[in-house]
Amino acid sequence: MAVEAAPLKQSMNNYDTNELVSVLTAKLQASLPEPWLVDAAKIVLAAIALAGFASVLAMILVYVERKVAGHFQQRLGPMRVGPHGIFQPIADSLKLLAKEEITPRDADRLIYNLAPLLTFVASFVCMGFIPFAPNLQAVRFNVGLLFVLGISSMGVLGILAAGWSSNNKWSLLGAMRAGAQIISYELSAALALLVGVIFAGSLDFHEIVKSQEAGWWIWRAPVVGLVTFIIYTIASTAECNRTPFDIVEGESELTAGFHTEYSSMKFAMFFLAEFLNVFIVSAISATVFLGGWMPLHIGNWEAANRIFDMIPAWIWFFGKVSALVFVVMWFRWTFPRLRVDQLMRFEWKFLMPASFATLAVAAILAASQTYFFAPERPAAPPVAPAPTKPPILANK
Amino acid sequence: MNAPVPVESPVADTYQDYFINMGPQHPSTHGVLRLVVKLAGETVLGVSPHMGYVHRGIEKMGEAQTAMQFTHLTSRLDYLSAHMNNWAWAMVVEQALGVQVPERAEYLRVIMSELTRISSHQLWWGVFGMDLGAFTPFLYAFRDREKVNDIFEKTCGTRLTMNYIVPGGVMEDADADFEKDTRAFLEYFKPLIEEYEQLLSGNIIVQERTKGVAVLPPELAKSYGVTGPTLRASGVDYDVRKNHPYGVYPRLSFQTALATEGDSWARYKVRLEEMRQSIKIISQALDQMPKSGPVRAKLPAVLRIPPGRYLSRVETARGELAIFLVGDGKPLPYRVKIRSPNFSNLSAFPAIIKGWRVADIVTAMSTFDLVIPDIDR
Amino acid sequence: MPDGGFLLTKFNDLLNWARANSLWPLTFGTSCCAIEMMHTGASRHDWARFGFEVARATPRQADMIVVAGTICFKMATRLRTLYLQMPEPKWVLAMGACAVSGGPFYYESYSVVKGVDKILPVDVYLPGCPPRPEALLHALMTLQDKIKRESAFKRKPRPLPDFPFESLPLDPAKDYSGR
Amino acid sequence: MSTPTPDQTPAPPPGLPPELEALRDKLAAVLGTDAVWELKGKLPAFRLPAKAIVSACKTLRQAGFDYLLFVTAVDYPSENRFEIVYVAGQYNGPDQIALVTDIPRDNPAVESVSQVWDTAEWHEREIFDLFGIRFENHRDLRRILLDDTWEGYPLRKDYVDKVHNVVKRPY
Repeated sequence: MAVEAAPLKQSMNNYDTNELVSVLTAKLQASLPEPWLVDAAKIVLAAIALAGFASVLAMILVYVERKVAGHFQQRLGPMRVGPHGIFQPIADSLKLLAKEEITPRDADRLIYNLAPLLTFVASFVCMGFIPFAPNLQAVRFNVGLLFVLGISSMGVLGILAAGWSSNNKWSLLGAMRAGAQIISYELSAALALLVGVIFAGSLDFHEIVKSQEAGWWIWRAPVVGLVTFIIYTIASTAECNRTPFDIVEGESELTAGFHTEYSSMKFAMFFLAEFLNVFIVSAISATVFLGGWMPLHIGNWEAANRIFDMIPAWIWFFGKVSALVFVVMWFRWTFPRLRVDQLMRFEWKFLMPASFATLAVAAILAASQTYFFAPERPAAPPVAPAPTKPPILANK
Repeated sequence: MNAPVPVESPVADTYQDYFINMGPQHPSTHGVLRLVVKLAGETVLGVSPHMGYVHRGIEKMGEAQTAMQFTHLTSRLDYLSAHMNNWAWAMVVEQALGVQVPERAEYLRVIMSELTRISSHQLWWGVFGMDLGAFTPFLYAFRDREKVNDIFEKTCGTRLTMNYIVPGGVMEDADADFEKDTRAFLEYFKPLIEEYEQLLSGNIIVQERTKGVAVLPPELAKSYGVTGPTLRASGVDYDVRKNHPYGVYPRLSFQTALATEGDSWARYKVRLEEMRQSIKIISQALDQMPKSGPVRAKLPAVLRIPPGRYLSRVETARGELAIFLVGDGKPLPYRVKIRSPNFSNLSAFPAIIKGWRVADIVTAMSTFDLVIPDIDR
Repeated sequence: MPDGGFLLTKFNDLLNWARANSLWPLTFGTSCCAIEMMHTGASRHDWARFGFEVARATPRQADMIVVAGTICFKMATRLRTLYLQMPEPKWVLAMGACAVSGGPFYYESYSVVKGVDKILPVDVYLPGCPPRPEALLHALMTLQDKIKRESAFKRKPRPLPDFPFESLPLDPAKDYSGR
Repeated sequence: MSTPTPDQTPAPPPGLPPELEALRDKLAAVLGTDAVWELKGKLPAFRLPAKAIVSACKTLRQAGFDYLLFVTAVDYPSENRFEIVYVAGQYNGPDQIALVTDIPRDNPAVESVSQVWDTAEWHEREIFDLFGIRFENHRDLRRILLDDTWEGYPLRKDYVDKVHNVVKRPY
């Protein structure tokens, strides 16, 4: 689990976070005697950094959601709380912190308190796997994608536990709906990601991004890339309960779905977990289909690639993710809600066959290497040799 | 594709059914109506509405207030069609006293009522979108509703509970630029209905959730005394403005919006069509209105209601409102009975929702467009 | 800074500032005033600017109840349970003449509670039938000032006025069906 | 029907306007002998004994009056009687007619017409709730508007409410 720098070509781009990590490890080695202490310190540091980043990110997403919703609906979002309402999320979370904790009398106390943790931890752990920049990645796992899929389906347990344990008919209905919906949409989401993996050739996020060096999968794989991207967007919106699939906490039907009985801090955890899910899902989609932090390279057209390299990698990453998050928010404020049985029918009768079909086509394409800028045909060794490029002079 | 689950299907008895309270405080009951729903899993086995949470005893108060004082209570009955309620009360008192209302007042009454009908359907359309889960239509509808409120505010002084139509005519003459504003609003709002169509009707999810849901057969509707757009969506051509013409409606030409399927989608379409018809009525009324003239008939200081029974029937945005007045010669009415459209419309609701799902209760009820204080009086 | 000096010294002020600026109303409208409340939530008089935007449907996550409309005896007991279900720092805004004193139904009506303060401890009274959206915004701002003035920690829950109509339990012996 | 005809003075008119004349003859033939025509005020009505109500309503329904506006009761404490008014209209015709019947005030009970029109079920429940008039073989006669634990029937003229502080108007 140690954060270490993979030997990357210098030419990838010149804003490399390599030095940052090596300087840090050097300083730690100097101060701490045993090597395992160094690793422990690094893990703790990484965890703190991620925790801070996650909560700040959730607050930003809450603020952006309310502002976007406001402007969609021809009204200004929060304005009075700071310049342009910037401190609104701070006020919200502080208030939620100071609220009275209520546990319903005959709720199943243990599970009732455990449930929000479950959902929050599930989405928080996935944060660790997302490659923000060439080596700014908390955990580099060679089966990263599979692990993330496993963890994110853990979130359902939290919702089911919350709904069932809070002894309220509305939340029970919401929880049962959540269980059915997320498990079935998990299926087509996984199939869609599988297509990305077939082209990239590896489950590790880092490899997936590196394999898109010659171009992003979305347009490199002829038609299949785009279709899978669409399927994945639909399935992922359903997975994190966003309209048009938010039957889990449909405000107008079940008063507040599974978190009807949750008050202050516990409700805040559900609230933040939902927004983190949105971020994670769009991050995975960006990584697999839009080439995570990989600048837009068009095959071997050097001039363009060189210009795109100027922008640092993490800006690329956050640009793509915020675009996808905006699309998910866009869904929320335009679409009404589907009914439970229509939602299930849509998934089982339409989305799953579609994703199987794209998977088959993708397998054929990948096997026969017929996608744009595929590595040269004779070179069929497993590891495609990286196209040679003249070394870029250090920071010109 | 949208067929209700046959209630007696084996699914029903494998689940043990349980009761759920769409209680007095529920986001989609638009007020304080409690629906005790018997569920088998998600399928509805039966609904029994419980009312009276906002029963204010208006009929009892009617026996203690003179004819002029009671006007302000009628506009608080169905506050989304305030003008029409006032008109019903004014008409019953005029019928009792045999008073002739001046020409200009009649036209003002028609224009005000049709404007209220448009604003009521706007609010219904916004809240219908919100019940389906899309929040944006709610704000679009209220942006346009503000424009109608501005017109009302200039002439009647208030935005919602107008006491403008009083026995004998109309309280005050219309505002100086009333005509200009109304025409401007008509021009502004005519293309917007197309935008409403695109925003919600064109949406496949809306169609999927409303087509074929909670069908109200015409025979059942007639037997339950359903009136208004809900009835016209089931194919029965009954509109008080046509069947029992009152005011200057015979001089205005308009069609009643009709549909035949009788499901939520038909009710949705009928109301949008009614908005277009109201625009036509207003523009005609504005042209034919005499530019000046008295707006109120001379009335004696104390209105003694002659003994006997009187009945007035008006088409509000939700159906037919009839006020039954029994007088005994004294200034205070002896008995006032208000036949509210929502009361009968709601009575037909439990019969048509069997076999559908929880989400369909919300959709069907918002296409019934209920206003709860009108049910409880 | 628009909200009067952002650098709050004591933590008490900070907490009050946070509570004031993110009051989440419980959607509770019985009659005409509910329409005016919706108008306040809509685009022209937008209350999301003040941070009230998230209107929660469950009492558990709401901070304040805007009692908009007439409260009858049958509804009074339900309203009381709603109030009791809300987590502690909670406020009540009586909107409209009906909630303040029974309004037009003060005389001659047998089933209207003459004012919500007979059921709940009310913080801000807002007269008007129905009050204009600007008036509601003004009332909400006065509620915010009230929150900013009170001390965040020494805040005791307000006592409930005694209301004799705890909904009397239906005694099984009596046959209500009138058959 | 509801625009006031000019010659209609409140006192019982010597000659009926033509359309009321036609309505009266048509319905008198249909309803049979015990229906007495009565026109107090503007709403034409037929007075019937209590037990003939259900059969009269059935014949009315066949005669095309398929729309029952409402059922209501008027309390006359001085004459110790309740007057129950059924107003029926047509969905595709202009006519409207009221059927009126009297029942004693001490234990008021009358046959329910909810078999003829379903809408009568809720209207009769409301009358039972506010007046205390019982309707025989009604599907489920219980209070509709008031709380189940409410004593007394508010809409009666002699209703005195000590529990809920009813404030009388000072003037």
